Amino acid sequence: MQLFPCPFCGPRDEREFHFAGEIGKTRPDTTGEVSAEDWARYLNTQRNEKGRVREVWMHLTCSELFVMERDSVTMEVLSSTPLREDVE
Amino acid sequence: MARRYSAWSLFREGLRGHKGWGPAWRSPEPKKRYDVIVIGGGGHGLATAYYLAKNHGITNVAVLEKGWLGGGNTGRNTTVIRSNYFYPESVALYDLSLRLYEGLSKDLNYNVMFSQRGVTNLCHSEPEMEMAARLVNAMRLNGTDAELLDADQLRKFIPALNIRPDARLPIHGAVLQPRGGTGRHDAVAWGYARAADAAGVDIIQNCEVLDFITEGGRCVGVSTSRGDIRADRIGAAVAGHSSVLAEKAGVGLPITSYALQAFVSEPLKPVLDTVLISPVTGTYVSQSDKGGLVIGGGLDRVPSYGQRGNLPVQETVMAGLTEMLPILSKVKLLRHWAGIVDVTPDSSPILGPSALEGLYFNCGWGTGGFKAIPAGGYLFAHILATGAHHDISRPFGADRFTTGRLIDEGAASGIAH
Amino acid sequence: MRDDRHRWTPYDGAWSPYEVGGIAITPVTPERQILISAPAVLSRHPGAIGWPDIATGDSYAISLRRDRVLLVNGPDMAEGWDDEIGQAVSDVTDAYSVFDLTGPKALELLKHGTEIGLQQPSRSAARMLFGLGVFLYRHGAEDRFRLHVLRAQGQTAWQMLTGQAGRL
Amino acid sequence: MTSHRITQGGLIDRSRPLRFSFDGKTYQGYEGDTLVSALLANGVRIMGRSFKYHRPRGPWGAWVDDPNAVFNVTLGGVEFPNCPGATTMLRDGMVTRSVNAFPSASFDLKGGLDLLHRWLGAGFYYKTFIWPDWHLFEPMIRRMAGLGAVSAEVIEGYASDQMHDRCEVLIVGGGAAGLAAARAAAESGRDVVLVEDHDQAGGRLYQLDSVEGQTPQDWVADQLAAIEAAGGRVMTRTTAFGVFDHRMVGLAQQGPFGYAPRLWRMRADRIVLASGAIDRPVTFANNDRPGVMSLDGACEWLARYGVLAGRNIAVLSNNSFAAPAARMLAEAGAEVTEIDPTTGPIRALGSKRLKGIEVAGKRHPADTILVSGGMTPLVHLWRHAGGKLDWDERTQAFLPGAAPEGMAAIGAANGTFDLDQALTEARAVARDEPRPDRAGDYRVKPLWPEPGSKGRQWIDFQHDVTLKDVELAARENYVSVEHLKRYTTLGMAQDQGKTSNMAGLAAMAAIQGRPIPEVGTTTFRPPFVPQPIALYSGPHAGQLYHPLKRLALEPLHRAADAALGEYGGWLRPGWYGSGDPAGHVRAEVIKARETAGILDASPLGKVEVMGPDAESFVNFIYYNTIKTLKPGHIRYGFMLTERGNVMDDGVIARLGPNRFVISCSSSHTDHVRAHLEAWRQDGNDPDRIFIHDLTQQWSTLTVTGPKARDIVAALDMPLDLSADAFPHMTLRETTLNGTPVRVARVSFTGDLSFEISIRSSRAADLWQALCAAGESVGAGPIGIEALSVLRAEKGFIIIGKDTEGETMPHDLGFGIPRQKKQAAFVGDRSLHMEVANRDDRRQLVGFRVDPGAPPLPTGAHLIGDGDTPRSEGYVTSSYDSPTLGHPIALGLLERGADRIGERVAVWHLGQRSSATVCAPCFFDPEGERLNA
Repeated sequence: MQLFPCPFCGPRDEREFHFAGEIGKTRPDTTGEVSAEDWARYLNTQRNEKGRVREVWMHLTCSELFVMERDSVTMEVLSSTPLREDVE
Repeated sequence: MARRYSAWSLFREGLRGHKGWGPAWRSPEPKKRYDVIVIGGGGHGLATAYYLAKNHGITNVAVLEKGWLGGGNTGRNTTVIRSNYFYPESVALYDLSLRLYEGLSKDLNYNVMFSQRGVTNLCHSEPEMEMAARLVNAMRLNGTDAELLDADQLRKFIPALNIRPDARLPIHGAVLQPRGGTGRHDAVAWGYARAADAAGVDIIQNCEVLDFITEGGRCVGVSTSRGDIRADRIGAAVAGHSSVLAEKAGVGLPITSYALQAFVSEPLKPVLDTVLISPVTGTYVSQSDKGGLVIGGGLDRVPSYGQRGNLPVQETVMAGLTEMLPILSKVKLLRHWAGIVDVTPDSSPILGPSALEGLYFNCGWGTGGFKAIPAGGYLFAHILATGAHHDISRPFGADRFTTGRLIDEGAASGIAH
Repeated sequence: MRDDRHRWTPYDGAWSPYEVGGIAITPVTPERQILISAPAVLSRHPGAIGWPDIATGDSYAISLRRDRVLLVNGPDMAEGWDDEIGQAVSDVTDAYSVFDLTGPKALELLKHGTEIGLQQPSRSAARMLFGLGVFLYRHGAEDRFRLHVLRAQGQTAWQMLTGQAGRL
Repeated sequence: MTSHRITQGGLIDRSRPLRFSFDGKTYQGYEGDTLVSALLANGVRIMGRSFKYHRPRGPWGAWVDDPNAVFNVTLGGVEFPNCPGATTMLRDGMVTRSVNAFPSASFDLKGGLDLLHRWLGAGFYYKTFIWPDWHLFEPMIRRMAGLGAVSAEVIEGYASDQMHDRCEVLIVGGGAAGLAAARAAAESGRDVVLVEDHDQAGGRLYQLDSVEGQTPQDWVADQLAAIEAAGGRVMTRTTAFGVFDHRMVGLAQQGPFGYAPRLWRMRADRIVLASGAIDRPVTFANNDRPGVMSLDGACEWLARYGVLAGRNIAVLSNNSFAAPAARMLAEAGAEVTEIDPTTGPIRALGSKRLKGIEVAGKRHPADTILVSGGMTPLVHLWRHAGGKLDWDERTQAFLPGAAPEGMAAIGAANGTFDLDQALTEARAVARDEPRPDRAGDYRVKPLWPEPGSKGRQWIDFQHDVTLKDVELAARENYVSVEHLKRYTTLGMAQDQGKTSNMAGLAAMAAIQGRPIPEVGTTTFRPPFVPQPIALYSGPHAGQLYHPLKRLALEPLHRAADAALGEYGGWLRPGWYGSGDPAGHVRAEVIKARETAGILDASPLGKVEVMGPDAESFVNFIYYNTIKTLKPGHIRYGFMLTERGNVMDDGVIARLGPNRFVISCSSSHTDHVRAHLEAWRQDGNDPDRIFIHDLTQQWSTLTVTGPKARDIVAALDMPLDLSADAFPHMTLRETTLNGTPVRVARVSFTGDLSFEISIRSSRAADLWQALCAAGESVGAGPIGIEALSVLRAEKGFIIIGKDTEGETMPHDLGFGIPRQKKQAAFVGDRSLHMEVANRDDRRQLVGFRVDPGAPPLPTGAHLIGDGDTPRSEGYVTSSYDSPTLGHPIALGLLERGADRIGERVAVWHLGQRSSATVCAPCFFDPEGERLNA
């Protein structure tokens, strides 16, 4: 049972969290032309790194969306920062 | 040296202290060049090598395994074999596998103990029964076997089921695929390895692929912990580690790796004579020939490459099990473990060429790779031998993520992979 | 079509206080619970209660999120989007059932439901307990814990808490 | 009797005799005995049979290292399978039976199988049973396999409580090292928890005369008192069974026999492993005979239980622990001969009854052979946590090497086998001081299986794996240690290889001429000792397993004779009345069409979106254009996934310029809320959008039917209910007796409907008022089942029932936003992928059947008319419509929208029928009743 640090709430039981996806996916501007390949890349691409990963998680009890950096092999959590940039 | 397995050869060898058995497979030194390299000595990789030899006459083949044969998900899964799928593409794929399994022991001359004791998917409500009818009809229309059991039939079939009036999940019925069952997972890997080896395939253990060798934008070989090896075509069947390998080749795969746990109990006298699955609880269980209950459940919550168990998922799986079969709560678990499974957006596999010419992938089987080993090998061999898709494998190409033609069984029928 | 009315213990939402060695569980009915969400709402409610803070008095604010508090027994407020202050206001008095857990074994009871301790503070009172989303904090005393749980899960929370208390 | 109780000594309470039976015979033991010690005290040696050959088995070890003495135990009428006799405490009245033996362990009918052993070696089943078919042989093999039978009873209350806790230092093992470390850590101010799996801490200390000048009992008591005085906690009968991520240790705390252990999830800043070591067997001919036992086990039986393992004992040991052990046994009255096993081939003499031992051709009479092949540290938890192991030549053992973060090993678990050194090491580690090096007085000679030697030499006692099996595995190239384990089943018995793995891998090393560390170990997997499934499954069964949400009005529904059932995670009225559900549902449908039905729709989601960007946000979230929605108005729409598939449908109402209420499906509320939150914070300005889920603040009652307006009018709200003033798809905020209410004109039945929402604490008043008003016009409550029929008559879909994961909105007849909506919205681009443009998409249609034909089965497929039937779609909803007097059905059909009027073949479980495709609306297609 892992302890994940919510940037707002502090460390909590992993059961309070939901994996939202890898960091770094930018939604194409769909009001313009988006090629099928670009859209597919946005929908599907995964880096799925073995080792250090940066991911977006949601803390379900406070709904905070945040970026967690961790090691996907050792499960060590390296950092956790809010997704929004204007807060600490 | 006794090569062929039979009751007679066993009897004869028994009389002379089993001195006459030769190695099940050789341990050759890698050659510099092969027609085909298969990366990954799990079930899919070994089956691919076997069918390259058997179906296509290509025997100058190397299987490169970084550890020991069958040491990944092949040796870690819950051994369920079934083709109870909704979409025709899936049934075609998994029923090919099931049919190959039905003849596999004789084909390989190795008893893989495919035990067709049926796969039973429980329904706990009327809407689930309606979905079950939709599934049974789909399976039968798509050419595989399926029966819709009502609650009474089910109770007779599985006396240990929880039919108490206060059961949280009442039993309404089930989908039974009688031809489904379990196999001996290690034997599948070993049987394919032995047969492939006999056909001339080099199975090279403790040989890790470190990088790909490319020339003119084409993959022409691999550099390994045991030197460079070249080949015309290279196929990767490395399950949960596909992304890592793909990254070395500079290609992307829509895969997320998760730990999937499995459990085995102490050996018991026969108590359950089918593979029991509850899609609602996510728990499935069967009893091995040795008597141990083999139990599995859903993916871990956290993507990972850590081959370790996790208490919250263990609670979910076991709570589901005791809800289905409360008499088992007093039975003890001997061990639990995890494999790393490769999950695609639609939970269906990826078969076919990659963005790097000469390099092909067989991956994305997620939680259901074991049952697909014969078909995965059969089709991947076809692709590696001909450079083109087999009709059955074509819908599973990676191009489906661009066209959007996903094969999402979970969304269709609620049946988890 | 199954009639499962008898499979589920009837309930009427009026739980009688429950007491067993070292712990009392009592339903509480705050007069008003107001949810306020706004940027920097915490700076406008600087004493908002997190874990393991002790709320005192009848009226107080609980910190739930970076941008959300729950006002317990605060003033009546107009619901909706307050353009002037820039905040979203909703009356949730009827959305949450509230229980007090009191006594020397109350903390131990909570530890059955989640990984929690007085040495592990949190800026938010929101957490999972026995798999249910709750707001959990102390109220009025070192060993009095108050929890808010969604109304529709009040009966489940009650059964879990009293059942667990009975096993302590 | 060879083994017997001596008159004094041990930790048992001789004043409290306990009666029990084994295989039908009655015996007596004492409080403090284990099953094995009590049987040994009664001279019983044969306690079970081996798995494959049914060879007689006596106990090997006195602790977790015994693979042989396994019993089905009945107490209080409840039978527990496969209880490990060495660690199961004796209780008065226990009825125990050997497993895998009939009629008894001492005389087993299947004992003759041993004669066939030459054909039943490792992996024999892979080589045969291929012809004619495995299924012919399998049932017999399955019946032969397995140990105990599991009884059919469900044990009430057999469920494990769960406790979460944390500590600064968790010490695993309460032997000398563990106690010393716990005391030192506690006294230096640490929050310490010590777990010990025996009843009484002390490990092997009771084998000694004195510890640091005290008797073992006094020393142990002193340490325990000091630990507790310093604030430390001691948990006995508690096994640390696994180390999980982030230093979470799973602890199983035993209660009385028959109760499930409690699960502790103990988070420790630091884990100190003091789990001790076990004796290794020596591999020699017939080393599996009952009476060949662990030397250390025998010393434990003597020290803890006052049981002397034999009268004429041969001690076979390669290490320096043998001498004090032999002395101890001799002092207790046994005749002891020490034998050096390294001098030549060894063979046990006798079969069921041991007669002696032959070493290098020399015979020594003995009734008992006590064996010690060197100590094996118990490093399981170390490996769970990812710690490394190093081979140590001096101790001939794998010892903890590079440590996992926050973990240390001490004492015998660390290869520090000498007491004084273990104590020094334990205290140093506990105080974070440098630890002394391991060197000590312990001496051991290498002693490993010798390939090619004669006789049947057991490696795994329970699973009948012999040295020849290892040799066969090597011959067949199953040489990886994992292949060896899997091919021979070595190490897969109840003890999970604690007794067999070292010998097995050493044998493989010897066969291949490789050093032992090169062969390596197999993976150590949790649990450390077998644990009941109940330990993992947690306490929440029955109603508390996946608990349902409960309606505020449940008491009133019950009072109205509601049949309650699970619908989308809520316990809701399916219909009202007892008996004949179909009749009640039919009557409710007719009532709703003729007068009105009153439905508790409270679970419908009520998620408010507020803030300056609320409008653009919901416009982005919805497939449909929402920004043109005016306050007081309502729109039906879809939320899509980013892949363009329909995720949820429902209505959205605008309460003000910056305020919307999303009414999502009851079962999707949590999912929709998370979906909204994710988009709010990723790609939008979260300071300008706020989402409040107010579903449970409000209860919602729907009045639907031609008399709905009359019923609502009777509430006497200050509200003009006329169709002109209050048209379909609008919303009004008003009051009922001073309480604010929202009234929405939306319909899920196709009839005039009012949805009235009121705070949940006042819902009972509203319900009663509506029911009273309804009664006067013949209206009354209706349940979900009637609603399902009503909405299907109108052709309204239920997401997940009438849609599938691939369904896109244009499959449901809602294609306009896909073509026209300019603003970006979730899923937009996916609606123009190749798959979305296919002309064979499955589209929503209705089906009619011929007059007099029965309703189509839900789940039936629609098939083409080719030679081989191919599925072109399926029936998703089907009812015999009480309103229309004939069956109706909805379904998804390839190119359905273009096939209206076409006859299609229907296929269900092999039966064919036919139906006519029609538009998916059977009731009031013009919408007159809706807009009334």
